[in-house]
Amino acid sequence: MGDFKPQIIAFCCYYCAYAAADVAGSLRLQYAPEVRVIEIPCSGRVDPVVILKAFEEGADGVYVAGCLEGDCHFLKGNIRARKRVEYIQKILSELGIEPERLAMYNLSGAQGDRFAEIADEFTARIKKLGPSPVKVGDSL
Amino acid sequence: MAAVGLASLLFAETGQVTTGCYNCMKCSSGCPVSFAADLKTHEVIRLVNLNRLDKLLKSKTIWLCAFCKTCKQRCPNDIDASVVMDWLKSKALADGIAPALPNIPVMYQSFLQSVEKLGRVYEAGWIGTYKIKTKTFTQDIKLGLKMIKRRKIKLLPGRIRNYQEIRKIFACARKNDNIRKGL
Amino acid sequence: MPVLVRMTISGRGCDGVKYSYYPGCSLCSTASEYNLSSEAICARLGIELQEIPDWNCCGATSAHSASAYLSVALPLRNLILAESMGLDMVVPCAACYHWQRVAHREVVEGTPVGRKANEELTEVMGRGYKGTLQIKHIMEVILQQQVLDLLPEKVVTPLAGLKLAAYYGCLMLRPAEVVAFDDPEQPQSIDNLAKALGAETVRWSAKVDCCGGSFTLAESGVVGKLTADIVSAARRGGAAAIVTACPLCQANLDTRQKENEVQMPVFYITELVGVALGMPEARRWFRKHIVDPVPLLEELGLL
Amino acid sequence: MSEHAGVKTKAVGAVLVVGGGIAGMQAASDLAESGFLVYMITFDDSLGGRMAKLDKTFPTNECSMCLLGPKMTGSLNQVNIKLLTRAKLSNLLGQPGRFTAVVERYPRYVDESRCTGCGQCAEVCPVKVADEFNGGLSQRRAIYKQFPQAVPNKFAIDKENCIGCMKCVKVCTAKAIDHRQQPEILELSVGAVILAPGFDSFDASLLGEYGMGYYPNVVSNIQFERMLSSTGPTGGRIYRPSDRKIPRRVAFIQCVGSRDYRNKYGAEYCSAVCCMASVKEAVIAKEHHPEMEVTIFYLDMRAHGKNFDRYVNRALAQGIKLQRCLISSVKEDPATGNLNVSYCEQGEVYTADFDMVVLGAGVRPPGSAGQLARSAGIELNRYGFARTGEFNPVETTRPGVFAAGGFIGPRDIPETVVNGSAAAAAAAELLSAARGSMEQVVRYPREKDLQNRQPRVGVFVCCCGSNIAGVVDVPAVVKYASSLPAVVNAWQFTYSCAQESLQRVKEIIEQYQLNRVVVAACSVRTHLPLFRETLKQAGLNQYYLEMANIRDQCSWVHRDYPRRATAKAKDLVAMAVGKVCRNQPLHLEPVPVEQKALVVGAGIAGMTASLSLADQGYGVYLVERRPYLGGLLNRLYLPQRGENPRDLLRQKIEAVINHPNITVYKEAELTHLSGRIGSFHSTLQVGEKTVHLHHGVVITATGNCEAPVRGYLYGKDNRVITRLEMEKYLGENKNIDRLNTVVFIQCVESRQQGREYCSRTCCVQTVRQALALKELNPGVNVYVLYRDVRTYGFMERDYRLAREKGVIFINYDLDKPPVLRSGSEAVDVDVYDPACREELQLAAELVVLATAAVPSEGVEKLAGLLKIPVNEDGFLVETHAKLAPLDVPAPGVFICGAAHSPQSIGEAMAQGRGAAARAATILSKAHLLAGGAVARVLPEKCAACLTCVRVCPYGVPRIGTDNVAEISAVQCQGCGTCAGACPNRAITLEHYRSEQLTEKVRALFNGEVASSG
Ligand SMILES: Cc1cc2nc3c(=O)[nH]c(=O)nc-3n(C[C@H](O)[C@H](O)[C@H](O)COP(=O)(O)OP(=O)(O)OC[C@H]3O[C@@H](n4cnc5c(N)ncnc54)[C@H](O)[C@@H]3O)c2cc1C
Ligand SMILES: Cc1cc2nc3c(=O)[nH]c(=O)nc-3n(C[C@H](O)[C@H](O)[C@H](O)COP(=O)(O)OP(=O)(O)OC[C@H]3O[C@@H](n4cnc5c(N)ncnc54)[C@H](O)[C@@H]3O)c2cc1C
Ligand code: SF4
Ligand code: SF4
Ligand code: SF4
Ligand code: SF4
Ligand code: SF4
Ligand code: SF4
Ligand code: SF4
Ligand code: SF4
Repeated sequence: MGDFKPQIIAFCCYYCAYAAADVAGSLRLQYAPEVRVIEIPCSGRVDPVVILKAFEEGADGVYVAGCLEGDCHFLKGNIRARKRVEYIQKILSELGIEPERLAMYNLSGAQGDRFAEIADEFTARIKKLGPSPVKVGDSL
Repeated sequence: MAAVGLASLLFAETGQVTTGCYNCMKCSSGCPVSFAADLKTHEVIRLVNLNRLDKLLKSKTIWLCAFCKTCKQRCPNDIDASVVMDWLKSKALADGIAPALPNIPVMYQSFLQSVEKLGRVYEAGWIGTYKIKTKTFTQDIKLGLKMIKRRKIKLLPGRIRNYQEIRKIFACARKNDNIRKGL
Repeated sequence: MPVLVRMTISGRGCDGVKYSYYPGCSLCSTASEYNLSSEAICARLGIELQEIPDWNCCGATSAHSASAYLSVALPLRNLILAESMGLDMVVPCAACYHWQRVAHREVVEGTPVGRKANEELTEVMGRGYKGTLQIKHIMEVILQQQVLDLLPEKVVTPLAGLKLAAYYGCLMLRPAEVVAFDDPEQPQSIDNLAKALGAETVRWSAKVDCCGGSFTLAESGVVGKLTADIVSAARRGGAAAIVTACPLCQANLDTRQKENEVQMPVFYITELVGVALGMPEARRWFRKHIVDPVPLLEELGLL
Repeated sequence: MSEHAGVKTKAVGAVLVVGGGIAGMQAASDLAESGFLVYMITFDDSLGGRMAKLDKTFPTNECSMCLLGPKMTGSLNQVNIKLLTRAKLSNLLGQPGRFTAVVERYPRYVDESRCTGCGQCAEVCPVKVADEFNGGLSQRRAIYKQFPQAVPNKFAIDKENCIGCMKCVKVCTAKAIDHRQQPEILELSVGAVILAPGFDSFDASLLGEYGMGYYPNVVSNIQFERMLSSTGPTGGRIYRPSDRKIPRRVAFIQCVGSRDYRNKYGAEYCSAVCCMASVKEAVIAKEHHPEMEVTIFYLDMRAHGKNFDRYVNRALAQGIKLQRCLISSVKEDPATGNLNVSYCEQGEVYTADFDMVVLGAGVRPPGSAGQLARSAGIELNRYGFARTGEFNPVETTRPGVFAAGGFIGPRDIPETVVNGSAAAAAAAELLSAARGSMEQVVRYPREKDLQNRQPRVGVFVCCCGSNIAGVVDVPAVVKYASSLPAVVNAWQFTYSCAQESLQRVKEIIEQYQLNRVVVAACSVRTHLPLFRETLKQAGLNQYYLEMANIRDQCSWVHRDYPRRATAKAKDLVAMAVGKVCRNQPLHLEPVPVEQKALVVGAGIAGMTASLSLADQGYGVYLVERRPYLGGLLNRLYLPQRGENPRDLLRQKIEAVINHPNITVYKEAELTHLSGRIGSFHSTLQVGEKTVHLHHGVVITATGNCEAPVRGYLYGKDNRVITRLEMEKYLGENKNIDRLNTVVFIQCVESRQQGREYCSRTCCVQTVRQALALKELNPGVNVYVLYRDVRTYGFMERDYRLAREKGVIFINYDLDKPPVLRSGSEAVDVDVYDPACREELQLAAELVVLATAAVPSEGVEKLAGLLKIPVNEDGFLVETHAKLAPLDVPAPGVFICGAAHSPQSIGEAMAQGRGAAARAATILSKAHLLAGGAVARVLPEKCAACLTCVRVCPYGVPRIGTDNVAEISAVQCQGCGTCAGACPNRAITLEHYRSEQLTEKVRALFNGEVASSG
C-alpha cells in the first residue's frame, strides 16, 4: 500500500476553510498534496448528491470544512452541514463504504495551521483505510 | 451615621481625600506589615469614611504602619494611608486611648525626647530610655553589644550648639499641632 | 565595561563641584561607615562636601508620627543653614533625604504646614527658607555624567565577579512626586552605578520592598520577617551580597538575618565605590559590619 | 443641521475617512454604498486596525480575522473607496461641504500595482527587527507585510531599519521595489471628514510594579492576543516567554493604567473593553488547555454590553476564577520565572504563585491624536480623545468633521461599528445634495450573447514570478491544459495580474473568440474581482470565469514535492475547466426601490433615525403607539455630562414635527407587512383608521421600559421608589433638604436568574442621582449598594466625583442581598460591608431601586411581523453581534436603540443615526441589483415541503400562491443552505449548482492521468 496516493476532495467554505488554506499558503505551512479543494459559498451548501457523486467517481475520501460552530458567516449553515454529513455517513455505511471516509471539520479563517493539520490528519486516515472499495471494485 | 465627619476632618488636616477610595484593596495587598495588622489598610480608609474613630483608635494597624508609602505609591486614588495612620496615632495619644501596640509610641517618644534635648539622636540614650519604659532590657542585648564594639553606638551624648532653637521648634509644634500629648 | 587603566592617585577630579553635606544622625552612629565612605569617595572624585555646621536631626522616622508640623520644621532648620552656605545639599541617608525634600516641597508649594513652619523658623533663626536649594541623594551626585566620565580612569579595582542585589527600600523612592530621581518601581540607579564599577547586578523583585524601617526595636518580629524575605529574594536572584543606599535598610538587613542561614554581606554603595577606587581604608569601614563582607571580597580578589 | 444650510448647493459629494480600522471601514462602506466617493487614508500598510491583532472577539468568540477579512477586501474592491496607505492628514482648509484636505503620503517603496505579495523579498532581507504587530514577540524583516492576511496584500519597506543592501530589489522579479519613491502631498476636495484613528494601548511597562519588560513572563493583553492567534508569533500556542513551557496557572490583572488618578501614567477613565477582553482571553486559553488555572484580579467586572454577563457566567462555570482585588505588584522568583501576586480577601492577604501574568492594559488616545486634531482643526477632550457631545456622539467641535470608533472614547467593536455608521449618516446629511455627484460608475462594453455557444475555454497559467513556477512545472500545466476538451489554448504568464497581462488577456479573448476563461494563479479571495473585471471589459459575462488556486493552496504548501504539486495543479486546472464549461451567464436584475422609510417607535432612537433620513432627503413614516413622542426620554431630568435631556427632548420633537419629509402617526401600530427589501407594503392601525404605506426599508426602534419590581418593599412602603421615580423627584427638587440618609440598591431584577443581563444605564444614573442629591443637600448621607459599579468609559469620572462628595459605595453579593425593614422613622437597611467586614444598619428615609430595563411590551409580535429574531430576554437579535449590530437577517430591516439592548440616550442616538446610514445604502439607489449567485426554485420539482422555509437563516423562502416555494432574488444571501437541504432538489444555487460541483469532481477523475503523472 506504500505508493497508494489517495484522492481526496475537500469542500471548503469560502469564508473559513478556503481562507484558512490561503493563510496556510502565506505562512508556507507544508501539508499533504493529496487534497483537492472545491470552494463553496458556505458549508451548508453541500448536498448528498455531490458528495455521493464524489465517492462514485472514485474519491478515497471527502471532507467538508466549515466555520467554527457559532461563527458561520450565514448564521447556521455549518450546523446544517454537520447534520447532513452525519446523514450521508449513514448512507455510506449502508452502501458498504467506511463512513470514516467522510468527515466534517470546523475551523476559522485564520487557522492556517489547523487547515494543514486537517489535510495531514485526513490524508493519513485515508491512507490507513486504503483505496476506496468503490475503486477497488472498479479495477476488478 | 454621619458619613462625612471624620473624612472631612482628615481632609482638612492632612489633605487626604479618603472618600476617593473605591475599595480596590491594592493598599492592603501590597502593605508589608499587613500580615500582622488587625485592620487591613483599606479597612482603615473605609472606617474613616464610615466615621468609625472608636474602632480605628483601638487598632494595632495605625501603630504598625511602617510609613513605607507602598500604599500611597500605588493607590489609584492617590490616598496616602500612612498619613492617615499618623493622624490617627496622634489622635489616639491626644485622646488618651491606650495604644494597641504600646511599644511603638514609646519608641517614637524616646527618639524625639533625645532630639528635643540634644538636637540630634543619641542612640544609646534613646534606646536606653525606650528599654526602660518598655521593660525590654534583655531583648537584642547581644546585638547592642556588637554595635557598641563596632563603634556604631556611641556611649556619650553630644549636643548641637544652638540646641535652644530645637527646643523652640518643639514648642511651636506643641502649639501648632492639636496633639500635645503625643510629644 | 571598558578596559581600565591603573592611574596614579592624583588623577583628574570634578573640580569645582561643591555641596553642603548633611550626614544625619545615623551616619554619625550606626552607619558611620556610610559616612566615612561617602566622604572618602567624594574627596577622591573631586566632589567637595562641606558639612553643614550645627545641623540637627531631621526627625526622620519618628517626628511625622507625632506631629506633621515637626516633621517639616526639623528638616527646615537644616535647609535654612544650607541655603545660607549657598551650596546645594547632599544627603546619603535615604530617610533624611526624604524628609529634607518633603520640607523643601512643603515650603515651596506653600502648604499650610510649610508656610507655618517657615514663618516660625524665621522667628527662631532670624531667617527663613527661600527654597533655592537642590537636595540630592549622594547617588544622584555620583551618577552625574561628569562623575561617571571620571570613573573609567579612577576605578582601579573593577568589581568583577561580584554579584549584587541592588536594594533601594522605601524612602529614597517614595512618594515619587517628592523624591523622584529614579523609577519608583523598577529603579536602576544603584544597579547602574554598581555596573559602572564592574560588578554584576541580579534581576530580583524585592528592590523597593520595605525592610520595616525603624521598627527594628519595637517590632523586631515584623522586621525579622521583612528582612528575611528580602535576603532570601536576593539569594534566589543569585546575589552574593546586597548593596543599599540607606542606613536603616543596611542596619536592618545586616543585623536581622536568620542565624541558621549563610549570612549575606550588605554594602553601602559608597563602600563599593571606595573598593573600586582602590581605597585601602575600606577595610576599616567593613569592620563596622555585623556580617563581615571581607571574606567575600577577598575571595573575589577585590580586597 | 441648520449651520450647514446654504452650503448644500455647492457641496462636494466626497468624504475623507481617516483611519483604516473597523470604524473607518464601516463609515467608508456605508458612504460608498450610498452614492459618495470616499478617500480612506490610514497610517498602517494594511486595513484592519486593532481588530487585526485580536484572535477572537467577545462575546461570541468569533474569529476576528474571519470577520475582518471580507470587510477589508470589500473595502479594497469597492470602486468608490480610494484607499491610501501610509498616509496622514496634514491640513484641512475650507468649509463644511467644501473642504480641501491636504494629505501626506509616505512611500511604501513597493509599487502596489506590481507587488504580488509573494514575500520573496522578505526571505532575502538580512535585517531582523522586533515585529511591533506581534507586540515584539517575534521578528520581521525590513521589507515586510504587517500580517499574513494584510489588505492590500502588498509588501512595504520600513526605511528606518532598511540598510539599503538591495537584495530585495534583486530577488523581486516583479520589479515592484523602488527605493527612490518620495513622499507626496495630495490635495483632496471633500465635503466632509470622518476621523477614525482608533485608540492605542497603554504601555504597561511604565508601571514597573507589574514588571512588564522586566520579568519575561509578564505580558500585555495585546501580546497575549497575538499568542492566541494562529497567525501570531507562537502560531496560536500559549507558552511562557522565558522557557516556552505551557503555563499551568495564569493570572490576569485588570485596570492596568485605567481608573487611576495617581500620576502621569494613569488615566482616570475606564477603558471599557479590558474586563471583557481578559475574560475572553481566559476562556480561549482554557479552551486551548483545559487544565489551565486562570484567575482574573479585577475590581468591577464591567460586562455592560449585550450578552456580556452571560459570557462571564459561562467563564465562571468553566472554572475561571474571578478575584475581586486590584494588585499592588507582581514579584518574580528569578530562579523559576514564576510570579507571585498578593491579594486581599475578607481581611486576609494571600499570596499566589503563577506561571504567567497577563496585564489588562487599558487604552489611550491614538498617538497621532494631537497632530490629527491640529490638522483637522478639532478639539480634544480632557483625556486626549476627540471632544464630542453626550448627545452628539459623532460630532466634533468643527462642523463637517465627524469622529467615529475608538477615537471618541474606549469602546468595543459593535459600538465602533455603530459610530462608523452614525458618522457616515452625519456626513450624508450634510452632503445629501451632492450625493452621487462624485460617485464613479464603471461602464462596460455590451455583453456578448453566448448562451448557446459551444464552450471555447482559454486557460491562463500564472508563474507568479517563481512563486508558482519555482515549484510547479508551469509549461507542463500549460501543455496539459491545452489538451483538455473544450480548451482552445493555454497561455503562460509571468504575472497574470500585471496590467499588461490583463490587457493581453482581453486581446486573446477577442482574437481566439474565447467565451470562457480559467485563470490558474492564486486565490479567488484576492484576485477574483480583478479578473472578473477583465472579463466584463472584454464583453464576457463575469460568471464565465473560474480560478484554480495553484499558488496559495499548491506551490506554496507543497514545496518539497514539485512533481506532486504539478500533478495537483493539473487537477485543479482540469476541475476549473470542467466547471467553467457548465457556468451560465448570470445577470443582476434591477428592481425598483421605494425611497421611503418606515420607522417604528418614536423614542430618541427612532426620532434620530427619522431626522437623519429626512435630512438626507428621504421620506419617513414615523409610527408611535403612544399619544406622545420621545419614549423613555420623557422620564429623564438630570443633566448628563453637562447636557440636558429635557432640552434634547424638546428640540427633537420640534424638529420631527416640523420636518417636511417626516409623517408622524401617533397612537398607531403596525399590523401587517409584506413585500421585500426596496419595496415593502405595510398596514397601520391609527386609532380607528387603517393606513397603507409603501416604503423601501423598515427601522425598528421600539425601545425599552422599566421592569416591574417585586420585593424590596416596593409598593408596600412608599419610601421605596424606582430610579425613574427618583429622576422626577430630583427634577422637581421637593423636600430634598430634609433627607438625612438615602440608600440606592443596584441591580434590582437585573443580572440574576431569569434576567441574566446588565441594564447598563443604572449604575451611571445612580451615580448622577447621588451627585445631584449631594449638590442639593450636601449633608445627606448617601449609600449605594452595588454588585459591580459599571461606570464604563469616561463616566468613571462621575463615579469618582460621587465618592469624593462622600457617597459611600458598598459591595454586596447576590447571595447576600440587602434586607429592608419598614420602620416608623425610616426604612432600615441591613447590609454586610466586606470593606470593613461588618454588618451595617442604615436608616434610610428614601430607598431608590435601580430597576432593570426590559424591552417594550409586545415586541415579540412586532418582531414576528418583521421576521426579526428575539433573544431570551426579549431584545432584538442583529445579524452579527460584532460587525452588523444594526442589521437583522431579514434584508431591508434594521434595528436601533434600546430595542437592541439596554443603552444610554447618547448610544441610542448613535444607533438611530447608524441605522439611518445602513438604510440609506438601500434608499440611495433607485434600483437594487438582484440575482447572481443566489438560490432559484424549480417550481415543477417543488413539493412545498417547507424544508427551505425552515432552514433558511434569513427567512427568505416562502410558499407562494401557486403552492410552490418562492425565493426572492433580492433577499437571498446566496448561502445555499436551502439547496443543500431540499429533499426534492428543487432548489439550485446559481453558480454552485450541483452539476457544476459534480462536474468539478468528474473532471478530477477524468484527469486521472494527471494525478498519477
Ligand atoms: C486587548 C484588546 C482586546 C479587545 N477585544 C475585543 C473583543 O474581543 N471584542 C470587541 O468587540 N472589541 C474588542 N476590543 C476593542 C476593539 O479593538 C475596538 O473597539 C476597535 O478595534 C476599535 O476600532 P477603530 O476602528 O475605532 O480603531 P482601530 O482598530 O484602532 O483602527 C484605527 C486605524 O487608524 C489608523 N490611524 C491612527 N491614527 C491615524 C492617523 N492620524 N491618520 C491615519 N490613520 C490613522 C491606525 O493605523 C488604524 O489602522 C479589544 C481591545 C483591546 C485593546
Ligand atoms: C429605567 C430606565 C432608566 C433609564 N435611565 C437612563 C438615564 O438616566 N440616562 C440615559 O442615558 N439612559 C437611560 N435609560 C435608557 C434610555 O431609556 C434609552 O437610552 C433611550 O430611551 C432609548 O431610546 P429608544 O428610542 O431606543 O427607546 P424608548 O425611549 O423606549 O422609545 C421607544 C418608543 O417606541 C414606542 N414603541 C414601542 N413599541 C412600539 C410598537 N410596537 N409600535 C409603535 N411604537 C412602539 C414606545 O412607545 C416608545 O415611545 C434608562 C432606561 C430605563 C429602562
Ligand atoms: S489602594 Fe487606595 S483606592 Fe484602593 S483600597 Fe486602598 S486606599 Fe482605597
Ligand atoms: S505606609 Fe503603612 S499602610 Fe502603607 S503600605 Fe506601608 S506599612 Fe502599609
Ligand atoms: S512582488 Fe516583489 S515586493 Fe512584492 S512581495 Fe514579491 S518580491 Fe516582495
Ligand atoms: S534593501 Fe532594505 S528592505 Fe531590501 S533587502 Fe536590503 S535591508 Fe531589506
Ligand atoms: S474596569 Fe474598566 S478599566 Fe478596569 S479592566 Fe475593566 S474595563 Fe478595563
Ligand atoms: S495572478 Fe498570478 S502573478 Fe498575480 S498574484 Fe496571483 S498568482 Fe501571482
Ligand atoms: S446596576 Fe444596572 S448598570 Fe449597574 S451592574 Fe447592575 S444592571 Fe448593570
Ligand atoms: S440560498 Fe441561503 S439565503 Fe438564499 S434562500 Fe437559500 S437558504 Fe436562504
